[in-house]
This record gives sequence, structure tokens and C-alpha cells, in this order.
Amino acid sequence: MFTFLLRRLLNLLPTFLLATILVFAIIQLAPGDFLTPAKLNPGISQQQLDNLAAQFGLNKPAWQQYFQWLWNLLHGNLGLSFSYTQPVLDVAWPRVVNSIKLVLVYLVLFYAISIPLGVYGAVRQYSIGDRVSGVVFYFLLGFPSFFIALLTIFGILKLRQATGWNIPMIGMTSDGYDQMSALGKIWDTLKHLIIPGLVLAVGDVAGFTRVLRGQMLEYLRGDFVRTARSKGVPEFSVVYKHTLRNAIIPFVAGIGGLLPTLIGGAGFVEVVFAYPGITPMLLDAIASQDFYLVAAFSILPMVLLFIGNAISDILLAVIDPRIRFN
Amino acid sequence: MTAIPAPPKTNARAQSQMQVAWGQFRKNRLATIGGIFIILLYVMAIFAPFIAPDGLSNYSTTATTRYHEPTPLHIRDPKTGRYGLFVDKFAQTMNPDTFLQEFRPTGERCPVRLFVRGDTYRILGIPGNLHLFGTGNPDCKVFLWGAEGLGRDLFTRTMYASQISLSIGVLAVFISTIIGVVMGALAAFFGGWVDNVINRLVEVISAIPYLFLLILLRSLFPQDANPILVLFLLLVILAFISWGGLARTVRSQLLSVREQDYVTAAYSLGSSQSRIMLRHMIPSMTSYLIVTLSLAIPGTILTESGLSFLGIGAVEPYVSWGTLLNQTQDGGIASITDRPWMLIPGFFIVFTVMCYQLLGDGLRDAFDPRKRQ
Amino acid sequence: APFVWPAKWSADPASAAKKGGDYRESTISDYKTINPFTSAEARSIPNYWMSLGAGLFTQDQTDDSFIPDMAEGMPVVSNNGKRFVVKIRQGMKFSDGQAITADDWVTTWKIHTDDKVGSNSYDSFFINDKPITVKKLDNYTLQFDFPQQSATAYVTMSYTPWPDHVFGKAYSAGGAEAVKKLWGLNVNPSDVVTAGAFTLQSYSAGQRAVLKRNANFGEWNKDSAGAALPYLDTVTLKIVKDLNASLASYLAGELDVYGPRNADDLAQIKKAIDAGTLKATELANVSPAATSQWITFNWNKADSPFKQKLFRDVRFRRAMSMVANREAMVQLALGGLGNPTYYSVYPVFKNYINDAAPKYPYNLAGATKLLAQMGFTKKGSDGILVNAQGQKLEFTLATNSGNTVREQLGRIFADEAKKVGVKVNFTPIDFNVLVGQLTSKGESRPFDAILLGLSGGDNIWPFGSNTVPCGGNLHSYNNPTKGDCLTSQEQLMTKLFFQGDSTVDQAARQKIGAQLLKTEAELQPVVYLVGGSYHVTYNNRLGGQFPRNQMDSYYGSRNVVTTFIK
Amino acid sequence: MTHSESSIPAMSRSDINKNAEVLLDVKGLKTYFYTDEGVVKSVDGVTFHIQRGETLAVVGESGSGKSVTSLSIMRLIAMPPGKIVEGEILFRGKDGVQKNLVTASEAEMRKIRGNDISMIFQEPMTSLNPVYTVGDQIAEAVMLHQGKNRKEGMEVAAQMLELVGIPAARKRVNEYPHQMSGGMRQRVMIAMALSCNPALLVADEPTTALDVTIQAQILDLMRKLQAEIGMSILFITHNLGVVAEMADRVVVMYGGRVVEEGEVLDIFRAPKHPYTMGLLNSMPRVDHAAVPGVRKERLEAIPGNVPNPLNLPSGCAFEPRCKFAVPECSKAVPALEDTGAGHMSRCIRWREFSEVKA
Amino acid sequence: MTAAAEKTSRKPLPAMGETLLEVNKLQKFFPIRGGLLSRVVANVQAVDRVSFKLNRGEVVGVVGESGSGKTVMGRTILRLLEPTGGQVIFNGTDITRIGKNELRDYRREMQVIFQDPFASLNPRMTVSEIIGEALQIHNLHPGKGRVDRIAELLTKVGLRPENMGRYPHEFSGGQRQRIGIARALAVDPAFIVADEPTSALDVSIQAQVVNLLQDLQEELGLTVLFIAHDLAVVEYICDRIIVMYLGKIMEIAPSRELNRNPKHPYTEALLSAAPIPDPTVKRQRIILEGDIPSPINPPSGCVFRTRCRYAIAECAQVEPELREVTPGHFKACIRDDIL
Ligand SMILES: Nc1ncnc2c1ncn2[C@@H]1O[C@H](COP(=O)(O)OP(=O)(O)OP(=O)(O)O)[C@@H](O)[C@H]1O
Ligand SMILES: Nc1ncnc2c1ncn2[C@@H]1O[C@H](COP(=O)(O)OP(=O)(O)OP(=O)(O)O)[C@@H](O)[C@H]1O
Ligand SMILES: [Mg+2]
Ligand SMILES: [Mg+2]
Repeated sequence: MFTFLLRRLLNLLPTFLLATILVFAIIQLAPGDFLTPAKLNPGISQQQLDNLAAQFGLNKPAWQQYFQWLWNLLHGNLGLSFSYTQPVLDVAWPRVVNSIKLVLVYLVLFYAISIPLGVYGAVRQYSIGDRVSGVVFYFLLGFPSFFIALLTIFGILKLRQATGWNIPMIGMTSDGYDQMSALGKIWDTLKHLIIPGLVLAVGDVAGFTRVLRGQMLEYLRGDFVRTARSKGVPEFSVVYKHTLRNAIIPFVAGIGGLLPTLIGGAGFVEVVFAYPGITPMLLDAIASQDFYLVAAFSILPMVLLFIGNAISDILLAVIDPRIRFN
Repeated sequence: MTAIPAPPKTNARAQSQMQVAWGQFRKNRLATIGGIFIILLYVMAIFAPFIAPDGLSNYSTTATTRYHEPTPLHIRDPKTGRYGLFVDKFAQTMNPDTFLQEFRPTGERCPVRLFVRGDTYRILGIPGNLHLFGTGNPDCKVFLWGAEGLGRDLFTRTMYASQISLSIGVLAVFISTIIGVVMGALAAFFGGWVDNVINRLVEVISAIPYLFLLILLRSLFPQDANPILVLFLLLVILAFISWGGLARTVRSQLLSVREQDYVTAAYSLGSSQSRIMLRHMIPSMTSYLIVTLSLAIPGTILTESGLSFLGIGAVEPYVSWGTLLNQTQDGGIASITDRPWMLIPGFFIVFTVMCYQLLGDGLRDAFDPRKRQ
Repeated sequence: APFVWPAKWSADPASAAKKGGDYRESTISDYKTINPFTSAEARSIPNYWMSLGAGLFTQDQTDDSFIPDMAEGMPVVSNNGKRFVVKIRQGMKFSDGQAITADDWVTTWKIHTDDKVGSNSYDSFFINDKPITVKKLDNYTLQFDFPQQSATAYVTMSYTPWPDHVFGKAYSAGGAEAVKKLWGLNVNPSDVVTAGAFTLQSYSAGQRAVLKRNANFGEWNKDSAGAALPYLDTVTLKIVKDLNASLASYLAGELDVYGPRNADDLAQIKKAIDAGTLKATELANVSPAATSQWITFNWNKADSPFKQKLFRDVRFRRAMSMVANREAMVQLALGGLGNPTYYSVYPVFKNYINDAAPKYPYNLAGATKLLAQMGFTKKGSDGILVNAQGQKLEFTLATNSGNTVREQLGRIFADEAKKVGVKVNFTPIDFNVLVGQLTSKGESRPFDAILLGLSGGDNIWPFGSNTVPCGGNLHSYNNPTKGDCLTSQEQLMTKLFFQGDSTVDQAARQKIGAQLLKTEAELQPVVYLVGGSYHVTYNNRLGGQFPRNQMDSYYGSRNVVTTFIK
Repeated sequence: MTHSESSIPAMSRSDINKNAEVLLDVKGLKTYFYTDEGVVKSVDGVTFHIQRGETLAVVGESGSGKSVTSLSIMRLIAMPPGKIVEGEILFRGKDGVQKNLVTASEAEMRKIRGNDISMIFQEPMTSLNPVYTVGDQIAEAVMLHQGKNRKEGMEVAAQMLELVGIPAARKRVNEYPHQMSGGMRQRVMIAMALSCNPALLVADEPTTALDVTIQAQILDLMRKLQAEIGMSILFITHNLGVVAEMADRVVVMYGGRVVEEGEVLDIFRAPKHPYTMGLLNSMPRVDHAAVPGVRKERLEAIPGNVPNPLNLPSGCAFEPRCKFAVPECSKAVPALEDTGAGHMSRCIRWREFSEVKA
Repeated sequence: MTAAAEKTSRKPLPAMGETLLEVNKLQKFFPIRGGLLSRVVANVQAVDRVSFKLNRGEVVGVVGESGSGKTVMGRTILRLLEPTGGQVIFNGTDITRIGKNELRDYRREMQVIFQDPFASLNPRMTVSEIIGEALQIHNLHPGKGRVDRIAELLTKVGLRPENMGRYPHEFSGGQRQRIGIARALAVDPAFIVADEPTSALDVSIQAQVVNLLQDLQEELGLTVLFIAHDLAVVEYICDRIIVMYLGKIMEIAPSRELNRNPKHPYTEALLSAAPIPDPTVKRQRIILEGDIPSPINPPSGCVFRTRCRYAIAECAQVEPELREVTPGHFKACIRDDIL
């Protein structure tokens, strides 16, 4: 297992280097730099602009900037964010944590909805429930996530106005969060996470459910399921113990790739719900060409990819013994 | 010699893979409905300028119709008592108290006729100015689905938008499919370092956050480039990124086909590599591709709307459903409470995506040999 | 003696004020730092929120004049209006209890003017590259020396003093680098020290910053009834990346103030107020907004003599102003809530608007006539005007993509221009590209016309130092390599700009401004289009806002120091 | 290395009491599949019985309905598309009560499955759940039917593995199916099937997927275990060699019907149905060395193809391929007639065959 | 015979009964990669130094348990897999050494029939396309003649030419196998490797296909390497039989001889394991314990010794040579005192 992970890491290195070069190249090619908006400020002189360019090292040739950055990276230093004038890690890390929280809630909700639904669709193939849930979730699949998010906010607003309930609408924590007890904090965050998590989840449910359903159907016809039945195993156990665990294997293998895309994909919803995740910051960083911050956010998916792959390798080994031994 | 066994008497029709799939497909009612609606949508898109009563960007700077309400169609004139389709002409004022645009009928009525002459357009290169319906009076238009922020007819714009939304998805996916397939095929066929490089490439591209990539790439295109072309290229790039998966699937699929006995048989007959590729391996992917395509197209339509959300989707004077929906999004809550007709383009996205999904699902089942006896 | 905040600044009597409570506002972009020297945003925590009530002088919104705040009284002016000696109040304390003395101003000035620090205020301590110097005469006396007379001297002197015992210490120990390392977002709030009314209580990344009252501030800041200021316990600044989300939040009563953007927002709020779900006050069209939207034409097109000649022709530019259907722009792009503009000075700066300056309002016939004078008499088969040489009257107009209002303005402009036979290729492009083009220098600059907007500037001398004088970064219509003026009007404007900039007397300055404005309007190098309106809305739990007639887009609607929760 | 004597079971064929108790009695079983193309009459009126302690072999071509019959007995036919449309399956379980499995409730069936009737399948590679240890899978049945806890269940599992001759059984209970070879897995399947001492073991082609050497191991094992436990076996196969080694009685199926039934010796020595005869003749025999001069230069093949189950001939299903066919054959489905001594044949010309064969 | 014209352009085949194919120490290993740098850590020794000769017109069977390397050997001989070592001399030419283009010519001489009649026909091609592909590749019978040739081939394997336009899935397994045979015959090969062509078929159909193959072989004078794991089938059709175990040849003998008088313990066990369809026959059965060992790490010395009931200590040391014990009867076992 260890050598396996190590090999994955080694494999990732060239990818990583290429990706950073690509990011750097595109940023350099893109017009303007971090100081462009400052040029529009009637109050800032050319002298001042030059000062700033020197400050941020923007006056040096691109390759020098790149190697400087790479060198720093090797020393565990991701550079300084231009706009925050702080180490990138300090700035970006809280956002990463926030996004991971959202993604975790999403994952839980997503699986909590789609697994039973997929199983139900397979066990009761072509039943009314199967068809209706299929159509409903296809319907939701068609909504751009940012739009569902807006509709949801509107819905909550109306509900709040009508009932006076304090349903969290946007953001990640309530006012007065700092004064809450530890448990209260967790609960408060969770309340804020559920709705965006759900918005993210429902859009994806249809796809996964369908595939899981197909996978379940295939295994339900399988030989070992027949064996289980011939032992007199109750149907529930046949479905959940014997079939589902097998049907889920290909998805577990895919979790690794899911993590980085999810972090990015949660993006629009984060923006509309004013959730302090990665995407709002990334969009700002791109808009302001805060290079090192952008670069950090493009390394991040690779780190996540690695972590995700490691997690899915481990999970896979847990649920699929065939993986464990080779 | 043994007696020549009679071929089975039943099932005597020669059925190709496609015919079998078609037979299976037709049995799936939802999928058929999805397919029919998709066809209707495309017909609608092609004839959009004809179906639309107005030109894409027509509005008035004098008699403004900003967020014009949908105009009710009347069939009887209460004054004259005459029958005939007509709409009222409205005058717009802003209520200074509620800040809402209010529309009051001026009393003037404009008959709605079929096949009226109006704005000129081209359909498949053929110029025309005939419209399915309309008043023929630029000062008193039909706003079937109301108007948007500049006062342009939303029905017209939705029709025109379908052209971009429906074609760009198909084109981008088509092109990226070719890239994906070629890449996958190259990787599978040559293996070794080619395989390695392609795999790395796919990884690299997919490792960079695509939002970032798109936003930056968007700014790299020359300013005078046609915005639709740029959008299209962006979608291709995007599709390519997400189609790293395709390349991989193609690769593994081809690798597994390569192990099939019938490919070995072809080798043993002395087939060249390219012949095997063309005659055996690529065709084995067709059903998979059709299905993946039908599922990727709606994905691209959704992505385009996402790009519009970021402000890098279709730009004026072009419109897509995504840009229209984004205007709705920009209007925020007001779009929902004060001008719900702005949600209509969103409905088209949902509907199209849904139809494609149903179609794709049906195709997948139809091509799945396990689902067939 | 404490500074007593004038009673006239508040719509509520001081007796109505209550102590305590939380004031909630939202901001669209995250805070970047707590460090006042590296902070660059407009409403940043250190340079706005923590600087509230901390400056030697403060401007009185009733008459635009400066009154002493941290200064004991008005300065003693000498050396031909270039030297100011200011006595500061005694007994002022930072939030950590340390006394505020002259050293704090001197240190702050030193750090701001160190180019290695990269402070955003660097420029304000120089006039034409010549430095302003700050000297400590004694612990409570400061001497400012200006290289020349300056209209904005009081503004310059009113910078916020930051504690010498924090920054001065770091600066002398580690120079600029040490200063830059201080007070990042992850600073321990108890290390943050301010002279202003509020100091940092907590910050959580991307979510909110909470400020708490500076207890020491009340010792030298009193309301007219003698109570200590500020009234509020805390100020919560929520970071809400999406304006629709902030509106929803305001409608749900989670925010105390909101800046309505347009008629839609006003309508939503009004609806909620009428339905009784929101108890709030809504004031529409309080004043014109302090922004401008304009089209500039590029005079430096050596690569296209036809266009260069065209854009340099004042008749063409006047014709273009006549093509701009500002009424329709207000109606369509601004939803009816806005005003046509004709000058570079924002209408909210009433004192600098010269009604004698010419305007070229919407008049298609007039435009046609002017264009005909230029030789564009015939229209081609495509409806585009051509001159005798067969050159088409056509140009590209760019704006930054993603800005709906500008896109609509451009659209309307292009559509109207078409009516007189001018083909405008309107293209929204990337913001950075656009700025690059706009600020480019040379004989041949890469654009035809750009539609953009500006905001910022003050009501003391509302002309931009890099906009008006030739060679300035934003002298967008004419910026050749050497930065020379092309026309006599430009020369005159440059002269008038510097003249006004160094005129301390307000009335005299306004006169110069009027002349500048007239020159500019005649030259019409930039066609001004429309400006939005400033609207105010706040939750009725708030008190202490400005009287209605004092509210405008420049001064805003309230001072948070004197705001209280009912 | 063992060199087993041709295992002589404790209860050899001849010992079977002809009047022994009937364990399973299938009467007129019809199982149909309702597919898009039409109704597949996979099992169309099958009747047979099994006595306690007896091995009944069911032979027949692919698609003749062997598996469907066995799955019908277990009530494991997928519904839809399948349905038991007619017939009775009478079974006397451990409790001594005779039940009709066609009408039994699902809960009752669950009690019977794995406990009274167990089943092993053709594909040892896929019939075990790849994600659970073999011990778990064996113990599951024990826990379900004998109310044992997991620990006891695993203990039984280990014992069972030992019983079926898996070396180091205690260690291997914790292994996963993929760690075992095909032969081992089939042993595990057998261990699982026998873990609750069933009265009837249904073995659906248990050795078809295995190598001859492994097949020999498994057959040997089954015989040994049957002798020890005394269960009945319903042995489905299409390998006549296996039938000859294993069976007491044989049922031959063709096109969803029983075409011949009888004692194993009778079937091989004097088949009374042309299909059985054809089958016997088309079998290449490896043992001819022991019977010199028997070698034929050509195999005697049955011409034609297996019939399409959707479209069976109206009369005798075998008629299109039968060299003895007469016009009469296609008129009606021949009845299953007793040719004497319990030997049944569904051929109208069975009387002529005794001579033919002799 | 229509193809006679083309045949002249080929190198003439040896006379009937002369050596057509000689396999010399043929080896095929599959590398197993592992570790951090994906190095080869082991080899699957699927076929290890097998040698034998085939005479023209002869049918030779190959038997052995699953995994004993039969398929790999067959494919390596045809160079569908690149050999790791050894030679395959076909009609005097070592075809393991020749280039791709030259090899294509030899492809006409050597054909293969597969075990799985479902996987070996491209489901997307009609019968005429499948058979026609062979003709197309070698540009045989161009133009109208091609259809006639396809019809002829179909008739030869007992299918009606009308079936030409159908797809494989419309045929039964036996018919599909016939199509596969027709495809192999299309190029007039001299040598065919039949890799378990009947093991996927029903018993009643198996006999038909076996008979067909036998007929064709006799009629066309083909040389056939007939792979099977069922000794009984092989016995019927083959002149000689090769017994393989774990990638090595254990015994080669004329089929009658092998059956009556096996000289290798493995052959003996294999023969005794096959069930006899005769309930009256009672015989001693040799049960081979355990499974075939892994070809990655085969036992030292004699690979069979771990399951051999005659094994002695020496078996672990010496790797037995394949040697002729009686004329035409070879075995790879050091013990002559048994059997
Ligand atoms: N789920 C099903 N749907 C439709 N038809 C079915 C289904 N299961 C079995 N059949 C049909 O029932 C018939 C009998 O099948 P069965 O599996 O019993 O044959 P078998 O005798 O066991 O053959 P084999 O020797 O190949 O296992 C076949 O024609 C088959 O096509
Ligand atoms: N491509 C391959 N890579 C690695 N090992 C292989 C490959 N092909 C075959 N082998 C191994 O080579 C050995 C011989 O396989 P082969 O297929 O020749 O056996 P066989 O005798 O044909 O068996 P069967 O009777 O099952 O067809 C097996 O252990 C197999 O796992
Ligand atoms: Mg079966
Ligand atoms: Mg093989």
C-alpha cells in the first residue's frame, strides 16, 4: 500500500510541474497584472505603480518569477498574496477548510439521497416510484446550480417572512458565532451548510442514481446474489449487504477524482449563498490577478487529487478485499 | 457431411446493431418522448427567426418597454365587439411609489396576424422577412413572454437563443469527442511513452481549476475575434478538459477490444494495424459514443449557462439561454416576484437537459446487450 | 478638551441616543488586511472602520468646511500658506491606553512615504513629486511643510495616526518589511491598536469582521449632550459575495443598512416595508451618485489617419454627444432612476457644476448636421455615412464585459448612432485588456473608443490629477509618448488644474473649476453619458443618521460613530 | 496425494429402498418467462420426484429448462419476467410436514432455502460474494437458520471447510473467494450448502466450469459427503459421464419437458427416447482404450440445432432433429409413458427401440 | 478448387507426411511489473521451452488443464504473441525472425479457430463481411468472384449461402463456430490452430463440429493443431496428442497409444479423471490433489512433482527432458519404473 501511494506521488510530480508551468504561462500571457485596477485610480501615480511593481516582483522576467516561486515552494512557502500581503497559505487555508466542510456535507447528503434511490430503482425497477424519482431528479439536473441557489434563497426568504423562523439563508455562521459554545458552533455551521449542500447534491443525484441503479440491476442478477438468496438470506440483506457493497465499488474508486472537481464545482453555489469557500476567493484572485494565490489554488486540486486517490485507494481496500492483496 | 442445419426460422430478419438498438429504443416510451422533443427543439431553433415575431435586438428608445409584461392575446374587442386576435398597446410608467414599471393599455389595439412581414433574417442562408405571427407594427408589438431589461421581446430572444444553446453544445461536444477519441486511441494504440504523455496531459488539464482556465483563456483571445467563436472554443476546451475521462475510457475500451478474439482473428488474417483500428476497434465504440455524446451535450448547455454566470458566456449581440437566465439571476429576487416570465429561458434549459438525459438513458439501455434477450 | 460632535449632524437629538447594540452592514469583497499601511481598498477595516473619528480635521457636510477633530483648533498657517502648525488635543488615548502624541503622526507619515512599504497613501504625501514633510515640534505640536500651496492640505493632514509604539517600533527595528508583516488578517485582535472609535474584536475569514467600541475614544469624543461616543457596542461587517444575497439578508432583517442599486432593489424593499415584514426606511433618489460613465475617443491613431482626424475633430465628438440618448439610457439602463450627465464633475459636487458650460444633448438632426459639415453627407447602401474619399464612418467601441449597465449604455449608443449613419462596433471585452488599452501611451494606441466609468475623488478639487493634465495616466483621449498636449484647450486645462489644486480659498477654487469645466465641455474630449442615483435604506432600529438634506452620495447617510440602536 | 478407491458409498445404488419416502415431488410444473418477444415456456409440465437419500440427475441440452426447474424448486425465479404458472412442488422438510413450495409464503421459503434445500451453482468463480470472507458467507446461513451467533457460525464454517477437505481450514475461513482457486471455491460452495444439513441438495452443473482433474475431486467429495450426511441430490448436468458416475436415477429433459426418466443403468443400457440415444452416441468416450475396437471414425452427431424456446414445434419438440421421426410426431406432444419398471419415455415409438438398441 | 491459382505463387509445401512445422524450444513469458518504478519483478512462464514437430496432413491434439499454456502456445506459434525465445520453423522458414510484411504472407498459410464462438466474431459485421475480410486483406478473388467464394466457403462448412447477410448474433453457437471455420479456410491455409473449438458447444452440437473439422481436414489435407482439455474429443480427431502441464510438454504419443498406454503420471491422472458415460464401468480413479501451481513460480525440477503420486526426491532436482521412450512416444519423466 505504501509503495503504491508513493508511486502515485511520483507519478504526480511531472503532472504537477507541467500544471504550474501552464498556469504561469497563461497568467503571463493574460493581459494586465495585479496592478491594472490601480491604474484606473485617479489617485495613484506612475511612481507609485512602479514602487508596487517592484514590491511584488512584477517587474522581473516571467521565468525568474516562476523559478523563484518554485524554489519557495520546495521550501514549503507558497509565496505572498498580493492583495492580502500575507502568506498565501494563511489566506487560502481557511477557505479550503470551509469548502471541505461544505463538500463533506454535500457528500453525506448526496449519498444519503442517491444510494437509497438507486437501490430502490433497481429493486423496484420500472415502478411508479422509480419513474417519478427519475423524472424529478432529471428535472433538477437541468437547473444550473446557481439558479437553484437563487430560487432557494428566495424560498427561504419567503418562508422566513411568512413564519418568522430563523432559517439560515446565506453565509456559513450566524452573528454571534464567536460567543457560542463549541457544540453550538458545530450546530450553527451545520445549519448553514445543509441548504447549500442540498442544492449541490440534488443536481447530481440523477446521474449517480441512474448509474448505481444499473450497477445494482447487474449485480442483482448476479450469481452470488442468487447464492445468497438460496441460503435464505432476507431480501433486505440481499440488497444492502450483498449487492450494494459490490455495486458501490466502482464509485469508490472514483471518489479520488471527485474531490478536486467538487471543490471547484461547489463554486457557483458558494458564490450565490455567499459561502466563504474557495471559489469566491478564487474568482477574486483571478480578477485581481493575484498570482500566487491563483497558483496555490491550482496546486490545491492536485494535492486533493492525491489525497482523494489515497482515500479512495484505502476505502477501496476496505470494501473490496480483492484490492488488498495486490 | 453432417446435415446442413437449418438456420433458425424465426428472427429471420437481418438486424444490425443499430436496428436492434432502435427496436429496443422505441420500446422505451420516456426516451422516445425525449427524442421527439429534442427534434422539435432543433426544428424550433432552425426556424427561430421565422417563429419569432420580432428581430433579436429590436427595442425602442422612445416608447420604452423595459420588462414589458406579457401581453394578453384577446380574441374579442370589447368596444367594437368584433372578433379577431389582437393585443393592446401598452404605455409604460414607473410607479414612483413602488418603483415598479407599470403598464396600462393605451386603448389602441393592434391585430395579430399570421405570416406578417417584419424584421429581415436568414434561415440556413435563405433571406426572409416573413414571421409566423406578429402585428407588423413596430410600435405595438406582441410580447408573448414579456420583455427583458432593454425592452426586447423575450419570446423572440428565447427563440434566437436556442440557436446558440442548442448548437454550441452539439458542436463543442462533437469536436471534443473527436479529440477525446483520437487521444484515447493514440494512447491505446501506441502505448508506451505516447500513452504516458497523453495521460499526463489529461491529468494536467483536469488538475487546473477549469474556472480559472476559462477566465484566463477568455482573455487570451484576440479582441476582434467573433465572440461566438470564442465561446465555442472555450466550450471545446472545457469539454476537452472534462473529456480526459473520455480519452481514458476510449483507451481502456480499445485496450479491451484489442484482446477480443475477433481482433486476434483479424490479426491472424494479416490485417494491418490501421485496418483493425478502423474496421474493428473504432466501430466497437460507436454505441458508447452515442450515449456519452447524448449525455455530454446537456452538460455543455449547463456549462454555457455557468459561463454566462461568470460573464464569459455568449455576449451581445448574441444570446443563449444561459445569458438570458443569467439576466434573470442578476435581477435577483425581483426576477422571481416582479417578472417571472424571465424564468422561461431557464425552463428551456431544464427541459432540453431533461430530454437529452432521457434520450441518453434510453440509448444506453438500447445499446446495452445485457438489457436485451 | 473633548471633541463635541455637532448636534446638527444627526437627525435625532442626542437625548434620544441609547448606548449599546450591534450595527450590521455587509460588504461585497473580503477584507484583505488589518494593516493600515498595506491596505488598499476603499472601505477597508483599518483605513475606514478603524479610522472613524481619527484625524486632525474633519469635513463638515453642512458646508464642506474643515473643523478641528483631533486638532485642538485650526492650524497656524505661515510661509505663504505652505506651513501649518497644528496643536493636537491632549489626553487622547489609543485603544490600548497609550497616549496619542505627535510622534504617532510623524511615524505614520514616515512609513507611508517609504516606497518599500507600498502604502496606498504614498501619493498623497507628495505634490508634483515634491514631498510634504511632517515634523514634531513638541509632544502635542506638529508642523506640516508643503512644497507649494495645496487645496487639499486639510485632507492631507487629516490622515489617521497609527501608534508609534507598534509601528514605529517595528519600523526602526526591521524597516518596511517588519511593518508589512504586522496586522495581517490572522492578527490577534488584542494586538490591534487604534485611535478611532472602533477597534477589531474578531475576524473570521470570508465571513465577518466584528469591531468593538474603543473605550478610550469616548474620553475625548462626546455627543452634544456630553455622553461618550460611540454609542454602539459592536459593528458587524458581513462579507457577502453576492448582492442578491445581501438584499435577501437585508429583507430578512439580518442587516441594518443596504445600498439599493436600482429600481428592482427599491421595489423589493418597498414591498417588504408595505407588507410589514420589514420595518425600515427607504429614501429613493437622495442624490446623484458619485460616479460617471463616459466614452473617450482616441486621438493617437497614427496607424489610421482617417480615424485620428475623425476623433480629433471636435465636431465629431459633439455629434457623438448628440447621438447619446441619455434619456433612453436613464430609462432603460438605469430603470428610470438616474440623470443625464455632461461633465466630468459628478453632479453631486454641486459647487463645481457650471451651468454656463455648453452641453450637447441628444439631437440626431444636430449630429447629422455636424457630420455633414465634416464631409459625411452620403450614406452607403448599408446606411453608413461615407465621405468624399469613400471612407466609412465606422469605429469600435469597447467596454468591460460583465457590467450590464455599461453593456446596455453601449448598446443604446450604438443603436442610436446607427440612426445617423454611424456604425459603432460595440464589443464588451476583458476589463484588464480594456484598462491596458485605455492607459497605453504612444502615437498609435490600440483602441478607437472606450466606454468606461470612474468613481472616487473629493469635493475639494474634484478634478483628477492624472485625468486632466496632459501626460496623466488617465488623460485617456490623448496620451502620446511624451505626454504633450495637442490642443490649446488641453494646455489651458492643465494650467487651470494646477492652479486650482494650489488654491486654498474655496470660492476662488470653484471659479477656476468653472472655467476648467467650460473649457472641457467645449473641447468635449470625453462624452459623458448618465449617472445613477444614490438611494438610502436602513432598518428602523437604527437612529442617529444625518438629516435628510445632508445625505448624499459623497457624505453618505450616517456617521457610525453617532449611530445608535433604538 | 490420495489414490482413492472408486469410492463405494455406504448407501450404494442397489441399496436404495424402492419404497423409500418421497422427499420432493414435482408435479406438472410450468414456469414461463414473459419477454418482449413472447412467452418462453422454459419449463412446460415437468414431473419427477426424488426419494430420500437418492441422487437424481437431470440431463439435457442447454436451454432445455434444467436450471429453471431447479430455480423453480427454490422459488428463485425472477418475477417478472418469470412466473410459475402451474404445478405443484411438494416437499417434506426437516419438520416432517409436506409443503407445496409453489404456494408457500416468501417467509416460509426463506426458512426452507439453505436449511432444508441448498443449492450449488455452475460458476464457482462468480457464485461467491467477492467482498466477504468465505467463512462469513458460510456462517451467514448457519446464523440465519440455527440461531447461532457469529462466533459459533464461524466455528461451524471452519468445520465445514475441514469436512470438504480444504487444508488449513481454520486459516482459510478468513480468506476471500478471490484467494482461492476454482476447485476450492466449489468446495466452499458445497460447504456452504451443507452447513445446515439440508435434506436436498440441488446442484446445478456444479462441475461444468472445472477442469477434469478438479471435477473428479469434486464429484468424489460429493459422493463421500452424501454417504455421510444422507441427503438427496438433484444433480443437473449435461455431461453423461458425470451422470453415469453420480446418479441413481436420471431425468432427461428436452425443450422444457421431461422426455425420459429411469434408473441410470436402464437409461444408458436401453434408452427409450431418440434424444437420449443421440446424446449417448454423440459423446466421445475416453475409455474406449479399455474397450478395444469400439472406436468410431466419426461421431454420430444429432443433426440440427437446439430449438428456439420461443417457438417450439407443436408436437414432439425433438421431431425436427429426430432420425426416427414420423409424420405422427408433429401432431401432438407425446405423453410420458411408462415403458416398464418406472422407466418413462415421451416418444411414440419407444416400443421399437428396445430392438434397435439391442 | 478456385484458390489453386493463387496457391502457386506461394512457396510449395512439403509432401504429405513430411515435416511442415517445427517448434523448437519455444518460450513465452509475460512480465509482471511491480514496485516503485514498475520494473519486471517476475514472469508468468506460460510456455517454457516446448519442442515438437508437425507433419503435413497430421492432426495433433494438445491437452492439459486450464492454465497449462495451450492457448498461449497456439498463439505464439502463429506469432499472434511475440515469442520470448525459441523458433517456429514453418515450411523451412523461421517465422519468429521475419519482418511484419513477410509475416503477412505467412498469415495466409496459418489460421486459427477460437474457442468462444461469441467473442471471435465481430458482432457489428455480417457473415459476408467477416469472411470477406480475409479475402480483402489478401486481395483474393476480387470483384464478383468474392461473393461466389464466400458462398462456396459457407456451403463447405454446412451453412446456407443465403445467410451471408446476417449478423453473428442471429446464429446458434454451432453455426457461429462454422462461420469461424469458414473464415479460417477462406485463405486456403495449410495449417490451422483450433483452440478448443468445441468446448463452448452443447454435446449434441459438439459432435457436428468435430465431424466437420475432421471432414475438412481430410478433404483439404490440412495440418491441424487441435487444442482441447477434453481428452475424449481429442482422441477422436487426432493422430498424435501432446500433453501439457504448466507450460511444459509432459508427453507426446500417438493418440491410441497415449490412451492405452500412458507413460507419464500426469497423463495417467488426466485419463482417469474423465468420467465415463457408462454406469457399469467401475474403475480406479486417480484423484490429483490440489490445483495446478502458479506459472509465476513453478516448482523446481519436474513441474508436476507436487501433485505426482510417484514423485521421488530426485524429481525436485532434475528437470526431466522430453525423451523418446518407445518409437514416437515421448515423455518428460525421469522414472521409467512406473506405468
Ligand atoms: N430470465 C429469463 N428470461 C427469459 N427467458 C429465460 C430466463 N431465464 C431462462 N430463460 C429461458 O428458459 C429456457 C431454459 O433455461 P435454463 O437456464 O433452464 O436452461 P438449462 O437447461 O439450464 O441450460 P444450460 O445447460 O445452458 O444451463 C432458456 O430458453 C432460456 O432462454
Ligand atoms: N496476456 C497474458 N498476460 C499474463 N499472463 C498470461 C497472459 N495470457 C495468458 N497468461 C497466463 O499464461 C498461462 C497459460 O495460459 P493459457 O491461456 O495458455 O492456458 P490454457 O491452457 O489455454 O487454459 P484454458 O484451458 O483455460 O484455455 C496462464 O497461467 C495464464 O494466466
Ligand atoms: Mg443451466
Ligand atoms: Mg485456452
